Amino acid sequence: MMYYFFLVISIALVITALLSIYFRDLLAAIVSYSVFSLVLTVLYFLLDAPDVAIAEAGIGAALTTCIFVIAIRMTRRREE
Amino acid sequence: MRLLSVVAIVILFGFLFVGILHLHPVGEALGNSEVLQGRPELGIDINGVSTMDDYFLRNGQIETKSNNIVASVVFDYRGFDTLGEATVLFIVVSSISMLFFTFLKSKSIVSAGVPPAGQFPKIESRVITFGSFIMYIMILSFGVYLVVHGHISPGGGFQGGSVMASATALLLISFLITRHMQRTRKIFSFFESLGLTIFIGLGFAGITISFLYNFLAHTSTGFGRIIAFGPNQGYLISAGILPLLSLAVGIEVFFGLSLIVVTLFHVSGVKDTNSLR
Amino acid sequence: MSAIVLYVTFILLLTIGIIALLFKRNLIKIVLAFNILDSGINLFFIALGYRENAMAPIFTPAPLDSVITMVLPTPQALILTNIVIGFATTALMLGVSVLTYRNNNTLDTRKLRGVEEYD
Amino acid sequence: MIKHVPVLLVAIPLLAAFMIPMIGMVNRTARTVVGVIALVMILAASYYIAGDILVHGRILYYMVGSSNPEMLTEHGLTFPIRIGLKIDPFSLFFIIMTTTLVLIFYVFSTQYIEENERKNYFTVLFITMVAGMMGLLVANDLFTFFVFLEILSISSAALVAFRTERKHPPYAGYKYMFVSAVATSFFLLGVAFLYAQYGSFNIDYLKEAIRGTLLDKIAIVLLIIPLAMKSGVVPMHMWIPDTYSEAPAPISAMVKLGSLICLYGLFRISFSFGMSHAHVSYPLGVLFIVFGILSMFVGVTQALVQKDVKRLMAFHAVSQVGYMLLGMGVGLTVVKSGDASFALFGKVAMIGGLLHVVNNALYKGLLFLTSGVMVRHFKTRNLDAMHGLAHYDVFTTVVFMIAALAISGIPPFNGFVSKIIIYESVFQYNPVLTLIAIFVSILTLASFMKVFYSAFLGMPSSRRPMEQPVLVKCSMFVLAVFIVVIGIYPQGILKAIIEPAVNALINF
Repeated sequence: MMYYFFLVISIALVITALLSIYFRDLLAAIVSYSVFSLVLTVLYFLLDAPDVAIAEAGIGAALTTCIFVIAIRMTRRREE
Repeated sequence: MRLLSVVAIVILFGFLFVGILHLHPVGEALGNSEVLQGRPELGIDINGVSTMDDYFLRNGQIETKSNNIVASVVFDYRGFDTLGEATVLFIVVSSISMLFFTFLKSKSIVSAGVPPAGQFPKIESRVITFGSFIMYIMILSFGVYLVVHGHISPGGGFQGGSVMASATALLLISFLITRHMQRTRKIFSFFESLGLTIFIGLGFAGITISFLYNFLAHTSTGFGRIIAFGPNQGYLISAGILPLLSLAVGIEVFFGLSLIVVTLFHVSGVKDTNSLR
Repeated sequence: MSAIVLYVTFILLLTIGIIALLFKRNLIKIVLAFNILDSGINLFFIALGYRENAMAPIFTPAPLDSVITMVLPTPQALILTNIVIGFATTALMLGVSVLTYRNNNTLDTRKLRGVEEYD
Repeated sequence: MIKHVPVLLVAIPLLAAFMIPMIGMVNRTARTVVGVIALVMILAASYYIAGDILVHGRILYYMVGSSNPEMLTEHGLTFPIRIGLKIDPFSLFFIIMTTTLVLIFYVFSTQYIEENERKNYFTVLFITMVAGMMGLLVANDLFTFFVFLEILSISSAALVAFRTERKHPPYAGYKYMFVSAVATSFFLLGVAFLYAQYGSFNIDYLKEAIRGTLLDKIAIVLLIIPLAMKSGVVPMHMWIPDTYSEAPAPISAMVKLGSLICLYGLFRISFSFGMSHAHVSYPLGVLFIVFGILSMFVGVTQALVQKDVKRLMAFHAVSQVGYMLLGMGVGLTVVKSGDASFALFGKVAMIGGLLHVVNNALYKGLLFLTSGVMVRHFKTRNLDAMHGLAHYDVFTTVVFMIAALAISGIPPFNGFVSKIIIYESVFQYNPVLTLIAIFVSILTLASFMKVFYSAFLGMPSSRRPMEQPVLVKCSMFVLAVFIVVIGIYPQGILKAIIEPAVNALINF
């Protein structure tokens, strides 16, 4: 049972990671990274690591996205 | 050069692939991990304990009087790493302040994101402001809960601090603190140093025995209250210096992370007077 | 047992991260790739300490059986540390890349390379 | 109190760093003085324990947070459960070197870096960098090692980008941080592989437990390559020229010191985990020798063609690391061979390699400091635009000559001693390696002749001479004195510190 959960989540992780590398629009890439982080949070929760899941949700999904968006605002949005 | 990198990647990939084939299968970690309950005497029991983690699971609750073994590893057994990690955050806050020094001293504001001092921002909407304020209070209280109950339930200084700091980002969206940026930074910076000083002060408090020694856990009242072994509800006042360390780290992480976000946001709205261009 | 899919995911994330680190030209994209690599390593650590049919290493919600099994606590503690360190690294790298953009008006490593000036 | 010294070496700089922002708001002189006090305290502490460790052969263990911190294991267990710190003669050698040099560089920077509000942050990061170095040197636990490696790299990266108003420093800082971040990530991966098998992070415990399997070898490679990357060994040296040339002069010297400390980690880990099995130690030694030869050769040939004085010195830093790796590598190849070759020349090679570490730290630090003075005087880093400094500034000329002759291995100075030890011992292992080393040394001399000729000789420029501040002069003078003293009387340091250090490395 758990195995299928892991499989589905792993596929989602790899897809979101690939998307965040693939997008040339940096904002889209970062939104994709945010989704990646959220999926990772779910995986941590399933792996019985609630402490890590909370930290990943707070830092990975929220704050990292936030500072990336600020950095893009100060530079340029598209990758040349 | 490109060929070289491809070769390096392939070699690394092969290395790791061989590595995981030789590792233990997922789900069968080292040690026997079984926590026996109903032991009559509350002493350290090392029967059948073969690894560090077994020891933590078997005796962590008795030794540190905390129900959350992760918290007792973070703050007690490996407290020195936690000090180093809090230092990393402190270093980054100092670095960001140093790197954007000329921006932070600048008075001229160019972006629409940050309104000039004393004026209301153009895109301020009462719904956004009010809604995010309500959300801010809720997230903040959740974060405080996580910090305070770190030794009983999932949570602790880092987790609570990062949840609270994500609330700060909400305030930035609603322009609630952008008008008082300089003052905000000063206050945040003060509290960040305070949290770190409390942490290292607690470390030095036990120096007669050893640095970061959990001296409160070895009394039998107050923070050293004896808790039952095995599943129990736990007490808020227990676990020795763990809740205090957790609080200190919570303060440090909350204000440190917020300071990074606030500084970067502030910098993104001002024009640098010392710019090359 | 068949949960080796977690190790495979770790390798895939690591490879994606390294390939992007080496072949992407945008400074901010490189930071993003580093984050993915770091997440892969975090996942690996947590997977190392995982046990099937065990519970989180917290006694408060534990069942009142005579014997309970728990996942390993140390990897979780270490990963907590590593997540914060990763965020710190990210913040610093973004800070210097913003300054690089301010000084050179580009984020492209090809254009940044080979500038030789003696100031 | 002596038993708490390992943790105090880290905790005192950290406490000072946490207090400096608050003190700096009130009084700037007080902030500088607090930094000096912290550095002097760790210097005193390191000399305080030196006698006990070197003379009586005592090894200091410290388990942080334990009720009996000197006991390795608690409650009758066979493995340690807390974070272990340890000072043995090998780490003491590096600790004494670091605490001494760091104080000198700090004194230099107090008057070299212009005084403004930004210097508060500079001081904070300088002190945390010292804390990171001390943490690396005392750590006996792989994860603690990782955390302090991060502290060292993050604070160095920020300081490399210190002059943000110029064009290149932010990008140099980015490069350094990129390399450090990748290196530390892979280091953590290596730690994960070891933890998965043995369930511990303690280096001493892992040394006993390690079996030399395939997985162990992968883990050792994953631990060693990142540290080699951080110490600037040749295939991974791309960050060196930018970092060293864009950083302010005292920070270049500090980053150089940090890379030497990563070299310490490299030696500590390879000798701990590789020594147990001959089929691990021999390939590691060969790897070191290959890295060493490559570093020497590539570094010096790149340095010859540079016109930027700081880039030139950066490439020489790469080339000098090669000598240390060569000496230690020859020792590591023969240490488990079972015949008399180790007693014959292997140990001597290791002594030469370690002596070269301290010599290199001294003259390389001095060269970076003098290059800072030169760049400040001429307002350029281009060698073609510099001339005639000898007419104005006799002091700088003399200390530069001392350092340049020392790095080229000319007799009365310290570089000669360590190089001759390495040449003689390596010659018995393989004469070709010695020939390459001597050739590299000649090229080094040629390259420094070029610098001396173009910057110090020639017509004096029309600029008015700039008098150096007194503390700048003092710190350079002390370094020069160390170079001359070690060059004239090397037996003292060899007998007192380096031989116990090598013995500790082999036997511990």
